[in-house]
Amino acid sequence: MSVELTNYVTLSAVMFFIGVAGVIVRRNPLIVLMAIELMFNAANLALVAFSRAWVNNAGHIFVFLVVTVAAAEAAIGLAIVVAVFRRAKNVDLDEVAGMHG
Amino acid sequence: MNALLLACWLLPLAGAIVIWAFGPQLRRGAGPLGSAVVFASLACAGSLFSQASNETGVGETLVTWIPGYTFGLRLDALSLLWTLIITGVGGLIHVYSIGYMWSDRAFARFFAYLNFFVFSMLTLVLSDNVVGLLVGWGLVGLASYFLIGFWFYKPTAVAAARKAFVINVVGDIGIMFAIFALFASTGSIAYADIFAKAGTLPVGVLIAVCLGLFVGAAAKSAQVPLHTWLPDAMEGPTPVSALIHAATMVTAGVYLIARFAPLYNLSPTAQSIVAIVGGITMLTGAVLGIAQWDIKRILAYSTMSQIGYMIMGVGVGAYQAGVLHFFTHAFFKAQLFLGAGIIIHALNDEQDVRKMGGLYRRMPFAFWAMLLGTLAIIGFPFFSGSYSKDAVIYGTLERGHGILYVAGILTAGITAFYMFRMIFVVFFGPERDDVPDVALAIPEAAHVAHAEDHDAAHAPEWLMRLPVAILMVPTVAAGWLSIGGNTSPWYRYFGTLFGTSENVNAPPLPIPELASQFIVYAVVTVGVVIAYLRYGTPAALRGSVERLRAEALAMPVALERAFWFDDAIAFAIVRPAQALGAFIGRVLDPHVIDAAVRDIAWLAGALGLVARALQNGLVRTYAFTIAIGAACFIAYFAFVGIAGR
Amino acid sequence: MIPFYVLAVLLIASAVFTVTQKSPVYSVVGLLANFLVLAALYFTLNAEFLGIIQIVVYSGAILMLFVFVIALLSSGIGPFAEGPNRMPRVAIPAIVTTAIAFGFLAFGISHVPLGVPVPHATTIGPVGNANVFGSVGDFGVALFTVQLLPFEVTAFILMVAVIGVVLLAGDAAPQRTHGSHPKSRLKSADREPIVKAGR
Amino acid sequence: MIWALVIVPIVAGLLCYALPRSAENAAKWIAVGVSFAAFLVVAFGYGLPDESLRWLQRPFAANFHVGLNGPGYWIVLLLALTTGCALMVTRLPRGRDFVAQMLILLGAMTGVFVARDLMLFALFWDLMLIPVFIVLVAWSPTKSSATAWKYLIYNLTGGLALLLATAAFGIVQGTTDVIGAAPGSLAQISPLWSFWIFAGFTLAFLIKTPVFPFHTWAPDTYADLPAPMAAVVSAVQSKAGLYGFIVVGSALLGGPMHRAAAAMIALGLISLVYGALAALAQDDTKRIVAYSSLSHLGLIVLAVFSFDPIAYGGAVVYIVAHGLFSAGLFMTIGEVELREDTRLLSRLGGLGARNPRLAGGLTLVALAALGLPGLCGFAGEILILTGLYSAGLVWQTIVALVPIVLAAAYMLRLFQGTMHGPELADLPEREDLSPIEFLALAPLVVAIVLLGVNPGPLAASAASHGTVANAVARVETP
Repeated sequence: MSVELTNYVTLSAVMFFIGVAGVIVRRNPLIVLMAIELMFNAANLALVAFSRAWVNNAGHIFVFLVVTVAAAEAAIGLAIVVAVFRRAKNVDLDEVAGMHG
Repeated sequence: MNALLLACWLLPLAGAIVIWAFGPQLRRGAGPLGSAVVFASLACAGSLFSQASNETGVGETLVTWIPGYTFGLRLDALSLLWTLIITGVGGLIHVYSIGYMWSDRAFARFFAYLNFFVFSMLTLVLSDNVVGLLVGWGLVGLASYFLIGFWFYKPTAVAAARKAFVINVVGDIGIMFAIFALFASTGSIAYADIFAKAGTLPVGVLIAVCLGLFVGAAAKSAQVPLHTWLPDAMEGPTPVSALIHAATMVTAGVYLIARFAPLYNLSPTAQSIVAIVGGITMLTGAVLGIAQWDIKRILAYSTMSQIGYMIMGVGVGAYQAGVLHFFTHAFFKAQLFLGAGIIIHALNDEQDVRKMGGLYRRMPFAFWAMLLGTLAIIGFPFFSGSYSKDAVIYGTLERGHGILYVAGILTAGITAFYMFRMIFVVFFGPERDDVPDVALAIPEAAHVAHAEDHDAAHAPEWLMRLPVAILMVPTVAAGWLSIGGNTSPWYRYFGTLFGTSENVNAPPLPIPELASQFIVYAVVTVGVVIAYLRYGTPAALRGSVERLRAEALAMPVALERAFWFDDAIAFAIVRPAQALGAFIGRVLDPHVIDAAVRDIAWLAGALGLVARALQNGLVRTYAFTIAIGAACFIAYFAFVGIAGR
Repeated sequence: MIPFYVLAVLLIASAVFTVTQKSPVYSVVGLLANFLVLAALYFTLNAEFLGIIQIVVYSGAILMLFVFVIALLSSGIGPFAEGPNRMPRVAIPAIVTTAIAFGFLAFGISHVPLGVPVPHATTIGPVGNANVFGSVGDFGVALFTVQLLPFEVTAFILMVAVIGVVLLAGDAAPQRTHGSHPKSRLKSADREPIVKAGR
Repeated sequence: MIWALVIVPIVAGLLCYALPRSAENAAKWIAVGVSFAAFLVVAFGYGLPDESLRWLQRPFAANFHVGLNGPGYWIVLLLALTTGCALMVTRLPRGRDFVAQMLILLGAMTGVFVARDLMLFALFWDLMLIPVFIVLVAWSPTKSSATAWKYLIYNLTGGLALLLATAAFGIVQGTTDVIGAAPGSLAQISPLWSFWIFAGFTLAFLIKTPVFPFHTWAPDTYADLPAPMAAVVSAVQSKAGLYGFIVVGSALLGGPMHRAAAAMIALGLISLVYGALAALAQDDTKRIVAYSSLSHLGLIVLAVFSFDPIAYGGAVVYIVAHGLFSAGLFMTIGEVELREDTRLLSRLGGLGARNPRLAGGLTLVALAALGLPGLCGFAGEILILTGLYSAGLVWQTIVALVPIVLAAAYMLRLFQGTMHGPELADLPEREDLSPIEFLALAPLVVAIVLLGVNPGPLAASAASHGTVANAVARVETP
């Protein structure tokens, strides 16, 4: 019995939803950002697994792009956290509700 | 243009408009003016007598609505007869009204209405088509409405007027239905076209048309069960009762059926229904006449009963007999009402016969007028009523309606009884006008006085007596026209206008006409004798107060409630309609249909609230929303992916 | 087969550890572990270049950025109270939703044949060989020939990110140096570290 | 000249605002003059040549095209007459502003009935909502704008459907300049498109008429509108939907119109009976009239969907007739309300003794409304029902006869309840109609009688117009 693509994809899904739960539940913006990184990486895992299964390196290129975007996202996200903290002296996400409708 | 015909038709309308517009200026001049135009109209009709007294008569086309919907006038033998009665008797009643309404505040308005009524009635009978007839039909209903509700400050009068109008509209829609069926089958509304194509109509259409027309006739002519407005209509002034609710308008149903004789002749089924309803009405009216205390209501029920005779007569196909009864009835019933009006007027609007009594000495003229009318209505030999009534009764037998024949004879007996009961109670015995109401078991508020409208001035007495005196002549003699059977002037006047009914060749008759007449006389005599024994003997007259009180208290409920017709109509139709209307107007519309729309608006608002709750600015909420959306996508593709294979 | 399951358990455990820790520092440690395990998984999938990238970019650069920010925010300027986490109100629906979504996804995954079994790392070629699937050479050729446009777009994205960060983080400097606004000065009692170790 | 009929009242209405606020009477008489001038122009202007200006070329051709003929002619005539009469009896606070809104309404509604281009029709359709909305807000007796919003939302929903359907029609057909176009000059529309286009038009027309179950805005609106405007709105604005059915539905979309006939006849019958029953139980006199309108207009819906030439003639007669008597009813009820400060039947009674002229006016218009033979209501009713029966709709005809009895009952209740019975002591004693108010009613009364005696020319002109022949022809070759 060998490892099948299904196993990789399922693993990816589990990790992705752990990230989702983290984003929704946590109030610390740093941890929320980390959960987002988890989701990125879950997606990457699935891409790599598909790429390997069908022997096509387009998936690798895609992962490369995702990594880049993730880096950019982390940089901007953290910059926002810092900026919000400067303004509000607080970075509890439940207290930051400036976008409410 | 036939100027005489137009003048005959339009003069009363002109009178009505002038009197209505210039009433305040005319003051009492409205009475003579109104009477004059009606007599002028009579003169016009009379001068056309020789031209018009045949089947084709004289005609005039007036306006065209659409092809086939052309309106015009036609004066032929049948409409001429009605025209003469309307303008002749109507004119006399106009004169009488001058005296009767002399002291009323709205004297001029009354004559405007009366003239308008005459115009409407002429429209009805002069029209050469069904829609014109319906126009007249509706307008006389309106005139009747105005005149019943003439004293519009009396709630009872207002209610009676409304009832009369609404029931008459029921009749109108019956005629309307007949018009639609006729127009759809013949492409025209003119009598001439319709009768020309009568033979080609399918049986179903024929019956539908005849019954539709009869619904109209029944409503207008107070046939069971649409009769309940007629007794209430006595809320109007007495001349109105005489003119509209006795002599002319209520007999329009007879005119309608006689006019459509060519159709009815082709449909024995419809004829039988008409005759049976007429018979039931005849008997019902007579029985209810026994139980009335209001002198005008006694006469109203007798009218209903007599119209039952007429309808029965034209229903079985004895058109000449039925129309003859209309002819004689117009005189003697007008006579009776006008006589009653004299009494009512003299007693300051007292109408309850229990409060009268002994008036023979005070008012001999009224007594003789009433007595002649009564003898005529009960069919006393050689009085006008006897000829027409015998002809109707024998006509039923001739055409094979044995049960109706017996009912007719029975009704004649009952009529004799209650009419003489009235005569004895009103004119003989002690005067009871100062006996307290309680002693006679008269309920309170049974009569509403309207003395406020009378000022001290009284009209000269001859104004009211003259028309009655003139009416006495035809009351006695009108029936003589039919002496001689099929060769009499009456029968020759109509010629073959009514065509021939299929029932004419009925089986041989069990008894000859003369024998039948004697049977009727015998039954009538029995009725008179019973009335005498109950009300007219010296002993009965002496104890009349106690006797009337006991009778009033012992009156059977069925008679007192007039066989519950009013209650049944209220229970079955009026109240459900009102309840449904209230339900729709106050519950269904505002709280269901409107609410459904409001719920849509509320739903939009609620959705907005939900959406707004999501827009709370918390990252977590947005993330959650995205997660839910993603979950939905995932679910969709998970299932589609499976279903797609 | 066995290495896959070991790595999978480690991956999930480190991910759960990351999102459940109260202190961001612990979370960073959990995330580091997660990334390393993921890199190992990439190696098993013949994606050696990506495994390296994973370690260098994520573990080396991005996690460092997180640590710097944690240090910056907890350097005593203001409170960064964690506070009660309102777990019962949010966690249950969130976890239910994610569980349902995961259920659907797993349902879909299990019902769709995803094709071939994934061969073991050694079946195609040895690690490090150029022009073999997943190798640096293979990757580089693809990146600079067929996929050149996405590569350039990546550069553009990074540039935008740099500009954005500068704009976002650079504006408050004068306010801090002057300190003219009385409210902007905080009492020392308010000064708490953002990271409360040991909680 | 036809454009002047549209523009002059609107401009005059706007200019009224330039008058000083206190110049109520001046504004009123200017407006009366404008209305009757418009009436005279229309009366002598039958068949004036059409006037057209290019408007749009893409995505479809649309023109500022107006004409004065066909059924629209009679409605415009009615509109000018009722507006003039209603303005004469106007006595309201802030009279200048009200008169201005009435004039704008006159212009906008004229536009609806003279438009020969569907796009223009839709434009005026929405324009005529605005004055009513403003009046409902500003002269609301309850100081609440709920009714105004209800009116606007209902009618704008219809207006939107109308606009979409018009646009779709234009795209499919290439032009919207089609009202009154000769039969056969238009391309066939595919059934799917024609269904949706017809559905859009129908929604708009049903709401505007109104027909059950889209009618609930109408009683509220009529009850809250000041009597003069209620008279005009009920007399003419409610006819826009029926007019639309005749000139747009029958003439242009015969196929779907014919397929929808059974459902529409059912709705018409329900409206007919429903309105009559609801009118039986109302206490508010204006609401009685509003529900009676629902009933009467249901009858016209029946006529339109029977596709019978006689019924079409009857429909046009009844459209005008209903305009005359409903305007008369609202005006007389308004007079009663002005005098007695109430319009509830339970608080009214016995006014006839002191107000014979008012009683006479109310009686006559009520009689016309209940279909008294010889007056205009009867003429329309009997032509419609004759056509209905001739078209083979026998049972529908029988059902449609019943509300005639109900109409007698509720109309008698209306005018007996106000005019008859004992005089009530707690009602203020005001004077009878002034000569001017009497004069304002007189043209309506004369028209009611004339139309009742001889509707022939009107019915004939309606029948001779292209739309009717068109509609009937289309049915024969579906």
